[in-house]
Amino acid sequence: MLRALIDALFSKADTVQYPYGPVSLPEGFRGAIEFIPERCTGCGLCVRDCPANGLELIRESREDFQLWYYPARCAYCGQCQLTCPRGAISHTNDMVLPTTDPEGLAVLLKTGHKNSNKKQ
Amino acid sequence: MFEGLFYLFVFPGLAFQVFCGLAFEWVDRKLLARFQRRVGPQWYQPLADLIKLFSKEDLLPTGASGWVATILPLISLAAVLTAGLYIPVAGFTPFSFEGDLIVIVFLMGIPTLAYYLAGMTSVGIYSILGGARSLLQYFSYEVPLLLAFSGPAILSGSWSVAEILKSQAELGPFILFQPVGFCLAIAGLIGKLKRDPLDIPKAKSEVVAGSLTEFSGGKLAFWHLTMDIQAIVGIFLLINLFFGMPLGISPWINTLIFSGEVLLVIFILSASSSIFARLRIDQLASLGWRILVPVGIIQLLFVILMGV
Amino acid sequence: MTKNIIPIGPQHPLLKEPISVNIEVSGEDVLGGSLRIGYVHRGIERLAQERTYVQNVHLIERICGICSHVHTTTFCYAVEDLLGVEIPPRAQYIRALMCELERIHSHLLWIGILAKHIGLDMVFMHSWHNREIVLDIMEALSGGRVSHAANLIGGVRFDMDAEHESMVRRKLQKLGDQLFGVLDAIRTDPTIRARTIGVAPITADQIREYSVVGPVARASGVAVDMRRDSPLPPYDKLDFNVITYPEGDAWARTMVRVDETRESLKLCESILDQMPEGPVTTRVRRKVPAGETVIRAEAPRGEVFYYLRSDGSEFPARLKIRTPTLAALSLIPVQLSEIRVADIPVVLAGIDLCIACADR
Amino acid sequence: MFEKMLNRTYRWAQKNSLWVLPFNTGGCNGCDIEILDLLTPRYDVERMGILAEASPRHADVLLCTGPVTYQTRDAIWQIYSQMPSPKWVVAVGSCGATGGVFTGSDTVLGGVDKVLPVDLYIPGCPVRPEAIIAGLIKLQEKIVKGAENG
Repeated sequence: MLRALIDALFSKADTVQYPYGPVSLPEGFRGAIEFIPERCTGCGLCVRDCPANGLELIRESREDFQLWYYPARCAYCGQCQLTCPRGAISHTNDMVLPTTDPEGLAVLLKTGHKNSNKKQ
Repeated sequence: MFEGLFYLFVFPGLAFQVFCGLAFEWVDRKLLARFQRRVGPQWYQPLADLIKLFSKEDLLPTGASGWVATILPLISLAAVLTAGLYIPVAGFTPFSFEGDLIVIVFLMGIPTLAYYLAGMTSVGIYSILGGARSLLQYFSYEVPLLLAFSGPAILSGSWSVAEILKSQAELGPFILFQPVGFCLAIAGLIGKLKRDPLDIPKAKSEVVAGSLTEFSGGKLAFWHLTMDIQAIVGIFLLINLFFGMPLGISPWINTLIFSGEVLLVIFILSASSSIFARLRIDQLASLGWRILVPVGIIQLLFVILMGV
Repeated sequence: MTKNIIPIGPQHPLLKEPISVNIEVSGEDVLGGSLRIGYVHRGIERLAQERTYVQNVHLIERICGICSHVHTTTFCYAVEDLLGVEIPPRAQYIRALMCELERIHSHLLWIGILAKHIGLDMVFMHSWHNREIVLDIMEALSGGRVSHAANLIGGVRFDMDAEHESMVRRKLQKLGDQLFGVLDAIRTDPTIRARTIGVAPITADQIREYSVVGPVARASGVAVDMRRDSPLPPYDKLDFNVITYPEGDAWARTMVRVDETRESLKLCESILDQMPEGPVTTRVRRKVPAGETVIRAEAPRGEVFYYLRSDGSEFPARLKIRTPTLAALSLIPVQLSEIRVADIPVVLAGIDLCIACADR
Repeated sequence: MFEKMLNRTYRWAQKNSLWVLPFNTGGCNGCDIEILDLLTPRYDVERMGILAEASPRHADVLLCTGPVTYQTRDAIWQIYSQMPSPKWVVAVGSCGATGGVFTGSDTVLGGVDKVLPVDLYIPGCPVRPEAIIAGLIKLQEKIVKGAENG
């Protein structure tokens, strides 16, 4: 035990720089999602496979839909990325930042009829 | 008159001791962190903790006695501050008289008693258990500690800390004559300060925070301050009794030696709290009475024979 | 002397998860105790019936944050059994590799917790510091530190390339170097020995009576290990020792975990050596044919048991999970007698509480 | 003037000395071990003055992990009421924020905000230690801002 103590005393601390330095997240980490609206067809497969209701599809008709994403419900499991046949949705290695309002994090990923990607 | 107030409130009294207590806490925590390969707290951490505790709401559980809970930390703080007044700092002592070592030992026992009472006045089971444990522990470490303290006193033929310090300047540090006594004193001090591995009365995984479980706000802050100052007073006493220093050269050199010795003792305390697991209370009692006390008596006999 | 009740939990520094143990004490002597669980009951078995098999993989992963991988592995093997598919051998080996990494991480976590409970913070820190290396490996492979989402029905999510493999080997080597010093120190440290030897012994008969599994059983000399007794695919081709200690006390429970950590490190190396080439997934249907199956696997804490019944739809008809901690929990009231108050942490830590597993 | 300075000192001290009390309200352990991980060498939050405290009466921040089950609902409220003010509640993880994966279960009430006033939500499943640190920094900023408002 004494040897471990002396070893530790004369070795550098293994503490990460963050928060006093830049944050370094590993490459494969599943963080916030990235969405490519052009690829999305609104098929809803991601919504069906999401285990945590993190995605919501509000569909009026085939062309007229809204795809919502709720980071505060998301389980960050990567199932949507795996399911999407057209690769529209994927995880980046950015950390989702803490918030004072979980519903305020909700992101409108795509509205079908306008074919635009408005983010709120 | 003015001088007396200065001694009381600035040096070596209140302000100096509070400063040293906080500095001790920081050095201790930083060392522990280094042993654990961590960075450790910032330099202002103990101060921030203290101020924050004062800013918090002061809650008392229903059934606990309010004024007793308030007065106990104050009494123990006053006791350790008074004890600190009689201990020479780097050879400087304004108040010294024959027999002050006994007064110091007596005053240093008051926080333990107050801790016990604090546990008993709270209604929580953890507090009661912690209080009872602190008293049990007191009986185990106090006798070896007293035996260890009487060694230097007998060797120098005086019960005054200043006299003991003076005779060490002539004879050489007493740790050379009584290394066993020094180890006993360290063990006793760890017990007195309720530090790991003898933090039985406030063991986190058993009794949450011991007697202090139900305390919050300012009262807790006073308790923390008491613990810190008690630690620094204990360390000062240990240094004066066992290390000593060449007196009368220059106050600056004395200060330097003194600080070095303080850091050494803090290092020993931190290291021993890192490498030992907490003992059970029955193990502590058998360690105290079966090993430490006989060893203390033998070393005392040795000292007496040496004196003859 | 008067009797007192120490209520431990639902919030107590001793417990990372809420359970409630009422311990009857007289002074420092423990007379007995009673246990209440169910705080973390999230109804996962019921919830699983309302979700598809694909969603269930991720739900099952969240039964427990420490042994998340072995739960999904067992579930996936159960579903694949019903589907009648066999996943490619490479996927089996990757699953086993993750299982072993998880065992190392869980045992290191446990050693740290025990050390923290007996007031040895330095060992806690060093053990958890080494555990970070395992987490790094698992994150680099799968993308998650704790919930890896490595499994999917019909294979695994990720493949390892040569770069990954050399990275894993390098880090395991580093882990081994750092770890052996700490583990040896734990074995020889006098204060740990003083606190654990002879504390709360469990006899082999009690183990059988209470159906306790895993390291707790092995520490009492009962050699049960699902990796050997009912092996899932890659384990029948792998060679490893089942560690047993005869004493049955807290010391033996510590040593079983210490030795198993080393054994798992070796096992990881041999898995990497034997790793076959090939694909890592097969295509499977979403609807599972009707039938029922039982799969058992060795989690870090012992045997996990999955019973799965399907009625031919996308949703399971019944999923029953038996976790190792639930059996070990029933031993707590038995152990809580003729010990000291200071031994309570050692007893509670000794069986490696995972309430999230037990309550589900 | 003096009061303002005292207030500012208090806020500074509160910011730099957050004692947290982690409590698992029914989660899966994942976030709990990540919180415990914060104390260990890799993330060492003692740099920021954050300590894990054992007693609710010493704590400033209640870190709730996991969805609130019906069983823990009373316990979490009891712990919160024992904490001396000023006190803050942080919901760690997606489960703590909204119920996450367990939404719809018969035994799960939902996010922590169903029971306690939550100051901060940290999404993630499980939350990375970096994200918890980011959350605690955000909480510190919130505390300092509180001084300016009054």
